[in-house]
Amino acid sequence: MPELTVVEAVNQALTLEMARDERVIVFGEDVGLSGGVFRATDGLYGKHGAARVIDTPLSESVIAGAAIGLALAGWVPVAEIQFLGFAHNGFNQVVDQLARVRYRSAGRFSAQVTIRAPYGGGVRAPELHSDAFEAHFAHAPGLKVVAPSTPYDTKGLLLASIRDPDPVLFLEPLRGYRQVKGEVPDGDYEVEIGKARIAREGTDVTLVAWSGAVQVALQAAEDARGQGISVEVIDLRTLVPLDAATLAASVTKTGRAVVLQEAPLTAGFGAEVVATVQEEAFFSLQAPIRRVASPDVPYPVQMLEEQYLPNPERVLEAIVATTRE
Amino acid sequence: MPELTVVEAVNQALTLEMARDERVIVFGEDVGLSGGVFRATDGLYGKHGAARVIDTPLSESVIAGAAIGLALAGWVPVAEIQFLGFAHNGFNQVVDQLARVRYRSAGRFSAQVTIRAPYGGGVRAPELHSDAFEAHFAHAPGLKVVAPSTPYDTKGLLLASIRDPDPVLFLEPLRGYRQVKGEVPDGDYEVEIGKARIAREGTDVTLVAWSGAVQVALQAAEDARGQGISVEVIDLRTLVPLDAATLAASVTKTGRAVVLQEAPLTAGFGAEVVATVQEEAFFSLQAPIRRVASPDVPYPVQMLEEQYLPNPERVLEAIVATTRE
Amino acid sequence: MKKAAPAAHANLDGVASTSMPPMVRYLDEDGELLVDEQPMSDEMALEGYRVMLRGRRFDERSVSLQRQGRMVTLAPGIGQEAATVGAAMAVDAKTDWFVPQYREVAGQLWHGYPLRLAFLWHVGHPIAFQVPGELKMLPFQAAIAGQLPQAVGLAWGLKLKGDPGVVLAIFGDGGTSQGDFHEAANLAGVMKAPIIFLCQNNGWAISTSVAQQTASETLAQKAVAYGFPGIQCDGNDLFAVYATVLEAARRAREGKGPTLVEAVTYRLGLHTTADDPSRYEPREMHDLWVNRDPLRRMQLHFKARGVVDQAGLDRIEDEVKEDLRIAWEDAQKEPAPDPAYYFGQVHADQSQRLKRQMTRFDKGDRA
Amino acid sequence: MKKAAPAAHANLDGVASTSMPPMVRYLDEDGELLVDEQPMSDEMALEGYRVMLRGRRFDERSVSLQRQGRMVTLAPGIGQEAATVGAAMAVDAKTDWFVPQYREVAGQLWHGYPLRLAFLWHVGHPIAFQVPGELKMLPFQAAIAGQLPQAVGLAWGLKLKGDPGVVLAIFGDGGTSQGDFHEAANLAGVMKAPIIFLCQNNGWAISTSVAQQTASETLAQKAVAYGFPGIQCDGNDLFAVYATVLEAARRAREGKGPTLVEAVTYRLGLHTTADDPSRYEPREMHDLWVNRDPLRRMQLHFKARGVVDQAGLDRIEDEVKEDLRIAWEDAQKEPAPDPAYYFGQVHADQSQRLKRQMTRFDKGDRA
Ligand SMILES: Cc1ncc(C[n+]2csc(CCOP(=O)(O)OP(=O)(O)O)c2C)c(N)n1
Ligand SMILES: Cc1ncc(C[n+]2csc(CCOP(=O)(O)OP(=O)(O)O)c2C)c(N)n1
Ligand SMILES: [Mg+2]
Ligand SMILES: [Mg+2]
Repeated sequence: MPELTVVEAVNQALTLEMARDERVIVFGEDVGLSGGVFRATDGLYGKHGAARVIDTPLSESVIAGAAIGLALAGWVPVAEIQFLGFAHNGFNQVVDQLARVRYRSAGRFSAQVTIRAPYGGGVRAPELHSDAFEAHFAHAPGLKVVAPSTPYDTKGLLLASIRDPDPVLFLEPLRGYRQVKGEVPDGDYEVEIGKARIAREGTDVTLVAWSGAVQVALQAAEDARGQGISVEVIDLRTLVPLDAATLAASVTKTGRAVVLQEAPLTAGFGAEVVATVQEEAFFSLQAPIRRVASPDVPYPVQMLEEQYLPNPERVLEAIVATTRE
Repeated sequence: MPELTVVEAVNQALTLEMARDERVIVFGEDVGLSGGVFRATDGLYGKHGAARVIDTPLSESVIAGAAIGLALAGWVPVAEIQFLGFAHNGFNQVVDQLARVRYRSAGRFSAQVTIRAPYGGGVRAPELHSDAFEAHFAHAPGLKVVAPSTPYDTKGLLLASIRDPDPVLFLEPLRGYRQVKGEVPDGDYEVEIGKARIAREGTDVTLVAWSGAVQVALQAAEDARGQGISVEVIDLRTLVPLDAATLAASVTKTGRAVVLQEAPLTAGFGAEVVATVQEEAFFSLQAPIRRVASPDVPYPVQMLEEQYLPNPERVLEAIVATTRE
Repeated sequence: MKKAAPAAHANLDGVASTSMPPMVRYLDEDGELLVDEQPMSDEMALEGYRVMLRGRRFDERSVSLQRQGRMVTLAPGIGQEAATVGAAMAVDAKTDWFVPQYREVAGQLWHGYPLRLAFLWHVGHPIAFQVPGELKMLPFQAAIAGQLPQAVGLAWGLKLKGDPGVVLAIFGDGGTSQGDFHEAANLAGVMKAPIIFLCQNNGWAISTSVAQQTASETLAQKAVAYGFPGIQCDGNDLFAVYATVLEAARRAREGKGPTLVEAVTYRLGLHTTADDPSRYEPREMHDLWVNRDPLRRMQLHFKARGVVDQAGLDRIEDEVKEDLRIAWEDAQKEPAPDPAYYFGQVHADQSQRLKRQMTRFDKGDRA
Repeated sequence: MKKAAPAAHANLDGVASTSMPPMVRYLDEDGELLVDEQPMSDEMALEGYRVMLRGRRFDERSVSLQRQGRMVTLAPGIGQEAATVGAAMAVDAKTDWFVPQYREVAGQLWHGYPLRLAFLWHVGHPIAFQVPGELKMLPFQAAIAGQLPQAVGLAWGLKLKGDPGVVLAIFGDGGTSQGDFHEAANLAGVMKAPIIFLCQNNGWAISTSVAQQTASETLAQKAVAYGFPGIQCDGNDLFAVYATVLEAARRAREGKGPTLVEAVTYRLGLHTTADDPSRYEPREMHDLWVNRDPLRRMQLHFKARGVVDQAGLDRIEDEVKEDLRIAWEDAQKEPAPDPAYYFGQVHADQSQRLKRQMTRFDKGDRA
């Protein structure tokens, strides 16, 4: 099987689906002729032209909002928000409008819409281009939030997201875009939305992560092995709906858990993971679930990025500490 | 002491502070001549005129953003967002701009800004006028989030918020606006930001709530007493920064906790409370911390409101269940 | 930037903001035709009048029911019936979409929205949002201007599909201050989307006057920013609104893109039943507009033209009363909504997590 | 809506969008004066030229350092120096505020931002955002148009205070599509805020052309929507930008409110060092604008007018090179940022919760 990067996997999924389903329409800032600032949409404009691959004005709110209308007209919109941070500029359209189309109309209308956005830090990009803002969108009933970490899952989950009859926010790990490589089948396949993945099996501690942080988690797990600690790494892949069963099964086995969240600590998505795990597996827990996160500080400029983001050392500290409790 | 409603307490705090500090300027939609749709700013326009009490255009983003500039010019802005749901229309200005003024400029600038917004359901208002969206703003480093439930705390915390050198999102319980009455001193006093309040002492279960849900919690606690369960009710009053110490002390005593959140369950602020409590008091916990929340469903129309919102019965169920574990 | 272009010194005080066409009018305030030809037949005008009246009486009835505590807070469209019905008459319900804010019930009735559901909306029943059957209409929108990006996407999508439909999107004067209005209008201009932006300038955004809302002389001129035409029409003149929107719809169908139509009207009623205009509305302003009542204007027009006499008008009144009685009766027969059903309309498929939360609402009748 | 007003039939195809004043120009592409008088002294023009050159060489140097991996991704302002410096020259750094986006370094240098900090910005040092001393300038803004609501609030606040200052807020053509531009401009119009909206129309928003960005013929005409003047000036003509912004600043100071100035220029360099214009930029378009280079234009003007000869220009080159050398040297002497300090700048007072998180960063040197 060919080795692809995450962004190549995104491109392959889009290429495949646009050819397979003529209703699919791709739009956003700079997705056309230039193929997107990260080349995620490279080649689509050449294949399908300006009717189905559209450069929009610099307007996140109407990018998200127009997607609803395009879906009502029978299209299957795949909109790109150039960086997740700028989805804040259309937060009302995503959370209050897109997520509620089916519910508001009591089922008369629906919005088969995918909004793609790269996100997360560690690539020396400025604030708002780097912030891990997933938690804001995870608290929006009606919206599914998918956040894969590998090229394989990225392609399979993006295909599943585009085909999902309801809106999906598809978060792509900026850090993994070019750094993370993996085997990806050429053909058509889906990865089920709502199912986490055991990224590494282990018996002593469950380590939960998603998107760009999964690589950090795997490194920490490897380092822990050196200290005789067997860590099971769970890659959530989907944040909403959350796969509580897989989390519960793992923690029931290990009795200990660490949640790795790239975003600042307070009210991040890691809190939901902790709350769910202790609801599902409390009596198996032998120690408090620890969170490793960025401090409650906005995203810093490049020279401070490394100190800011959770790294394998900090995760390892937490793993070791939890085994001592 | 005179008995006031919550909205009267808001009005008294604004009236007092505008008289005390000429730098205070109040603006937003319909806050002027009409005194606000809930009369929170009633009388201010008459006292201070159009220079310091300003009706703005219907533009939440620039209401929040302009507050930053007004602060830079030396004013102390108190902006009203008519309903918190519409702060989503200026989410980028609140979370990405207002919250980051000090940090972005490495301390050169700061924004002594208060954004007031009524929020929460149960008053037969439409969606977006009723949604409890606090979690979105609690995950925004640089922004303090205050959410009192009583008239006394409302006045004291609003005064403290206006005087805080950094931005504060001040959430007012729509449900309590006219329903909740309480004694409020006429004079000037502050309630410290970041300190929770024991709303009712108890020994068996800790019940955590904030804003409009505190009344529901108190009712449930009273009902539990009938079943011989002594419930300690904690009114958070401030969400960010969270008063972990008070939570830990209570749970260390009771060994059991229920978190009541009006918002839909997933990734709501209750998850942060759960995560923090189990971090701080895990070894005192005798049962999983339970969350009582609305379902992961958008806010419904009026005929479905009562079934949607957590009520004392549901809270009582959780209290009883946790004591059985 | 041709090399030949003359140099100019900067002097901005003289810069004329814009040259707008005059406001479109057909009837004066006493219903006299200001032009030789009216833009629709007398029969059609009468039908329009009937629906305007239905909207008016519906709002009045709703307000009184709300006062009795039998309805939720609601926003009557009293005084604006010509604006919304005239616009609705100018599009084709078979092909065209009606995208409302929340103060357009009269126009929605013309487009096909049932009076029964309108009543159910005001009692807070979710079925009012489940736009029935094939009706091309979006649900009411609580967020000001929140419907506009969707409306533009819909129009753009219809055009891409080669569908003949156009979109009539309605919003208020206050809506023009929202970023969503701007982003939607700008995209519509770029995509030459077949959409009519109908701004109901009713003088107020709750207590905020249009002068406090924007410094532009007219709302119509805001179209200049987006490269498509904007025009004012007398929003209390059924013929003027109809003719203007008809022209805008023609342009949209011919691929000429969007039009911004500012219907200059006035909110004769309350902002909502929770509002007290006496706190901010100058009495004389109100009185001035009472004389411009769009219903009165049509009545005078009909009588002068001999289309229908007082007896005929009274008959229409009675028929409308009867329509309302039946609709309200039917509305009250509507069973209370089943939370298990409505809360189940979040996704096509319910997640395990949501299913579990639902058990509490499930009466078991659909396990 | 006077009763006398004539009725008009709706015909929109004829509706002229607007009547804009001609673009302000002083110099043709070869530096020849198109008017008798230049708007500033030769000395001042030379000083402006020097800062434009400093900006140009700074960008070139930064790009090459970035290519060597010594700088972060950055957005050069090459080709736009007349627009930003001309505007900066027209305001008073002692009283007026400069609110940048991120492509205005040349203008910021004129306003007083140190070259050393500009270099530190490009190495990702937080001190570049800590606008020094009393300098009236906001930090760089990563969010397009995110600075505009703040700039309007600042201008409004200065006016309320009776402060003589005006605000110069700069943004790009793409910025005009943001809801924040709209809401900010509209509020500025209502408050008659003393602000100059300087839109650098450099032809592109990354790969998106202005024609794809909006259907309006000019960006200046967008001011019509807000009830204040909008005007185009030749953005590669230092005199034209200076004169236009000077006039806008006069209006602002006289309480006449905002002005939208569209400086028509071109991005001769890359969007950012991560960009590859060859994917979307027509070669001939680029070449056309190379001949309109604002530096070349000033050089030809100075020579023709005998203000300075080639030797003089070479001397300025050398002096600018030396400025850059020193600034870059100083920049490299800047100690690495202390996370404990910078992460501590979130609130005036740190909460217990944050203090605990901070211990990890605290070197103990400030316990
Ligand atoms: C985005 C948003 N902000 C605020 C509100 C609260 N609100 C409801 S109606 C209204 C005024 C709307 O005025 P206008 O657009 O002129 O419409 P009208 O009510 O006059 O028909 C406001 C501010 C809202 N619903 N949506
Ligand atoms: C709100 C927002 N959306 C998207 C981006 C990503 N982005 C960075 S620069 C840019 C283009 C800006 O174009 P323009 O406003 O013309 O300024 P220029 O870069 O040409 O100076 C975009 C889309 C952003 N920074 N902010
Ligand atoms: Mg209005
Ligand atoms: Mg540009």
